[in-house]
Amino acid sequence: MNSLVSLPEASTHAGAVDHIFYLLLALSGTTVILVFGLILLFAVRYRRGSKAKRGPMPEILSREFEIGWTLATLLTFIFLFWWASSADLSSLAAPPHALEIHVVAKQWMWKTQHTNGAREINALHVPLNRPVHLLMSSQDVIHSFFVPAFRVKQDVVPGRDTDIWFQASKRGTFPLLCAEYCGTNHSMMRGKIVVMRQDDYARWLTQQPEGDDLAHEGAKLFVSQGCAGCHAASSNVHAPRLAGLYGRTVQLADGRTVSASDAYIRDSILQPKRDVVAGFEPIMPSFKGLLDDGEIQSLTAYIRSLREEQQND
Amino acid sequence: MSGRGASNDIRRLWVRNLIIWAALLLLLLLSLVAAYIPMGRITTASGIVIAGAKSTLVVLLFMELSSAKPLIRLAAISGLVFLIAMFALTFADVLARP
Amino acid sequence: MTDESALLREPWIDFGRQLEAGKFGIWVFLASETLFFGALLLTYTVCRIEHPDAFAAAGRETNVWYGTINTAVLLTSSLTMAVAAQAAKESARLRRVVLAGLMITAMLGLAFIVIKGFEYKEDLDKHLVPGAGFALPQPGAQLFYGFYWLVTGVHAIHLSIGIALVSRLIWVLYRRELPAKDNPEIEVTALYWHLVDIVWIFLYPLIYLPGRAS
Amino acid sequence: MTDALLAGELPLPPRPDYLRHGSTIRSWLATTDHKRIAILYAVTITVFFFMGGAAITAVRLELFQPNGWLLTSDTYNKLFSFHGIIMVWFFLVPSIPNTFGNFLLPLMIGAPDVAFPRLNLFSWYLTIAAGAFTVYALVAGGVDTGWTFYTPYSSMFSNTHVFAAAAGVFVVGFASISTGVNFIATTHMLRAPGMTWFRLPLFVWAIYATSLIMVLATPVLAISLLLVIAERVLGLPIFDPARGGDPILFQHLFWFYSHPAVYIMVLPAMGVVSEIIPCFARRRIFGYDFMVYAMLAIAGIGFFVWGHHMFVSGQSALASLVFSFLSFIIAVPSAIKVFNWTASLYRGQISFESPMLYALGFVGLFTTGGLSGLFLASIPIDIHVTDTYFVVAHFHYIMVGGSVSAFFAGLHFWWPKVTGRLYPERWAKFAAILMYAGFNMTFLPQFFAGYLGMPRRYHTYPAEFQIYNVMSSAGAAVLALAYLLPLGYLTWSLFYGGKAARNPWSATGLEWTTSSPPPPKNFDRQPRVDRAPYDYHAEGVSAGTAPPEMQNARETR
Repeated sequence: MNSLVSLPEASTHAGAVDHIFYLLLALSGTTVILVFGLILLFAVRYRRGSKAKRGPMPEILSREFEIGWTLATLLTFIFLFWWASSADLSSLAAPPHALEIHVVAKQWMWKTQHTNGAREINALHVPLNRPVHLLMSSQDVIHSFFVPAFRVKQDVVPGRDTDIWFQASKRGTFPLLCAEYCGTNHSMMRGKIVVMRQDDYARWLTQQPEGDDLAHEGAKLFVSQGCAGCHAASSNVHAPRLAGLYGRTVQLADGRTVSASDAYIRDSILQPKRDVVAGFEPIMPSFKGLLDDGEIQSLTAYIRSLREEQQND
Repeated sequence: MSGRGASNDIRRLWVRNLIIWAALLLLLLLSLVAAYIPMGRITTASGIVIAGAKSTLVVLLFMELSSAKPLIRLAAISGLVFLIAMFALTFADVLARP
Repeated sequence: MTDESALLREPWIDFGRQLEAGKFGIWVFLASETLFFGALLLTYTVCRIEHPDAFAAAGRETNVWYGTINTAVLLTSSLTMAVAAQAAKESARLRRVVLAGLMITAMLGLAFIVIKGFEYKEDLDKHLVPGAGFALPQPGAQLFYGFYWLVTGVHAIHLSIGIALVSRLIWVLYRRELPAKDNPEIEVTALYWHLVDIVWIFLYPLIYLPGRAS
Repeated sequence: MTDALLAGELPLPPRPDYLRHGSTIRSWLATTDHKRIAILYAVTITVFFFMGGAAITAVRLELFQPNGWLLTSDTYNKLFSFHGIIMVWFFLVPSIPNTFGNFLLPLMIGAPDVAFPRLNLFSWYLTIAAGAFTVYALVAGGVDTGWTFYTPYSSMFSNTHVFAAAAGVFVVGFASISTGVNFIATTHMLRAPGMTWFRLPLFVWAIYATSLIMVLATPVLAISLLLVIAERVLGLPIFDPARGGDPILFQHLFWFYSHPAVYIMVLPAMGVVSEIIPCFARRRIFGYDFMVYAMLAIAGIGFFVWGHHMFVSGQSALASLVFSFLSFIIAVPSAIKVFNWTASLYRGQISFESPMLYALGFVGLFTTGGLSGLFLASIPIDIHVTDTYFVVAHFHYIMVGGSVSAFFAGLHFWWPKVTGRLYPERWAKFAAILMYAGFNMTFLPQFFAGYLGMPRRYHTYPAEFQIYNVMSSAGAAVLALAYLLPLGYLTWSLFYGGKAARNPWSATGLEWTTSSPPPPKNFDRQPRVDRAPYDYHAEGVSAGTAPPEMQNARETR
């Protein structure tokens, strides 16, 4: 796996991070040499009783020096901030056509699910050179999705969705670790990321046991959980239609507007009274406790798929 | 003589503080009434602003900060400054979450 | 002079300095208390931002009359406390005013706690304790009541400490163990009492007034 | 004796010093003498230090092997949690402020005691009560949340004694606040005539800045733990995601205290080192006023950087940017201090007694630790190395390399003043060098392991990290020996050490103008101050070896 002294740069992001890292390393190294060198030099040269010149102090040696190195460090640090942050900002949002994979963390395993429904435990197969967008949620405590070779890490927080994206640039198997302390078997919450060529990945996907894809699973839940009773086009109940909803701006009863994102849909399922759509009564019951995170993800995927049908029409 | 002086002192003391007290009760009533007037966010804000006004009265006059030494004022303000920082920086997260 | 020597404590040699240090010390402590309660208010604010409607619905369930009366009670206790503290500084002749002011203050503090007790009783009857069997459907409402119980509880503890401090002062002054004139303990206790009052002044609109207008 | 004669004083009739002023147990447990309270604290934190040390010894032993050969996961988790809780709140936070701060603050400003002596004693009793809670948590079966008590794990999932541990930390917080109030009032109100703000020794400034943080940050910690306790005991839902609570809010509250707490631990260390370096270099401190402003800046800005602990928590990008910027800014005053200590050596007459060795060790380790902090301030790097051993190494460099080294520096520097005894210098030098070596052996490998991706708080770990862990554990053994040595020779010196003179190091502070150990009220005559500290040589020239000008104008010059 890893060698003892270097870590593979297996994502497009890793190179950028390492650049900053090496610059910081060089800068810190220089400072360490400077400070330690001066201390050693002074310690030897000005040891008590040595013959080195003492005498009057040079005038320059005080305020000018202080202001000089204060400004120098300040400017250096502001530059570092600017450089590191711009690298961070440029990689903040996932590219629009990234491959979406769902991740559910629980004590003490990683469950992943691909768009076609293929599921894995403590493992994740991803294609090479294609952006992968992970939508993550936790069923219990805070975990953290950490792939050192990709230089990515993101906490997975119960009660909300977090996401992360990367583009693998090297084939191979890389460790996946939980980095946020999560209880007894925290250190066993490990897995592997397998990066495959794109055609291999496609082949691998088809070989997986036939699971329903998320949207189909969601469609089943939509009926079995009774959502269709109100939200289906044929229903008599006055409830918002969901076709074409995803990504649209929604006008709410209290005058606010929200964008129909994953988070909004999740909230609407769990806390329907929070964002009531304008023109509708707050009659929907909460599904909190009735649906687990995986099922919510499936429902969300189904609602998202309704957008695409709309567009295809 | 001294008894008379004392009763004068007492009256002055009470009158001065009763005025502040009356203002406080008036503000209390005002915030109660304002809470029932639907003005959206302004209703919420009015409650907080009136609470701020009331506590300013208490701090400045009952706690005599208005006549206190600068050092005491500094101590009083320091808590407020760091409180504001705590709110502001937490809001930088909470209000800017996607 | 004798008053001052009775009140002088180690390590001070100058009474004026001791007085000033006590006052400064309690103000520094009050700054600390500001952040103590401030952190609770931050918790409340963040939760309210995340669940505005649930907080309105939950706020409507509180009993605004208990809240308002209690606010008035505490404001009045601040008045009597201020009078007592100012009288103590004014002149040694006003010792009786100091004593009376402190007694009314302690009584009003007790009255607050008794009223609060009735309110708690009502809240219990209305099943407003977070957990199983909670009265309101919105999850955010449980947050509101979580905050309500915690912050009123912490405030009541502060107030009880205040009442104990005032009662002790009354005892000491009544038995003339210490003079009232310029007694630093009176001023320090008064400042603490006012802070507890201020905390309640802010809690009042946050607990009792949300959701009244809709 | 010669010392007193040199200072031109008549030999006074012997009078009991503060140690011999009373010998009953009551005279210690009910004392309001700041010096005795300092001793009470010293004994207490020494016990806690070795308790926390014992816990981590078991952890390091376990990590020799990657597959958990010695302990169960639960035991492992409880041990590192106990180590963290004890070391942070019961050793590092009270270490320098409550021992040296208590002992020296009144002495250095020329006061007979702190402003509120009874409050001072009360604070010690609170610490003891809090320690009892926390140790009870261990004895009853332990707590496994880590010292960070993150929700919802601590509030809903952990089945261990979170209540007792959190209650202990809650209570010790109030001890911290009362100490802070006391020190702030003391510094403002009890300075000797002529002791203006800019004549204060830097140690006093450091304690003052630390006290500000204690007073203003600790209450927020109290609230965050109170909320956890309320959730566990009363079932309140503040951090419960299922009931709309926000677990991230806990992290905001917790780090609002716990980041400034790092400065509670390191500012006093900076103060100690700023006393020692001028003394052994026989030089005025370089840029005194900049040192003061730097400490105040660290204390102030320290409140605004907590979010750099939360870059991967899901906090908003805006908040991350703000916190990253401020974290870089706070590195500036730290850099100023390092440069100034270094510059203070220039043209000195440097001698290398053990306090100086420890102090120079502090500068080296603090510099290394501080620079590794730059990596954690920049968001992309932090995302990679946070929650790994890189962070573990970083904060141990600051808090153990820095603060503990400075604690030992101060311990040796003021030992003659506190106990009136001299310790064996050769042993002390050996321990100082051993500590520096052992420390680097322990924690330098952890930077590598962390960068390569070894997460912290791992009971078992991927086998490729074993080499680093073995190095680390071996270093820890050396470090443990270096910590045990002073316990031995300092105890020895209490009984067999030579008698210390009033000013064995020829230092300038007021504490050196009274006898060793000092009398109960510190000074026989009220000191008067007419000059700045560190007056080791005349203005405008470099170091001399002649006796310096003391800060006390009552000393005959």
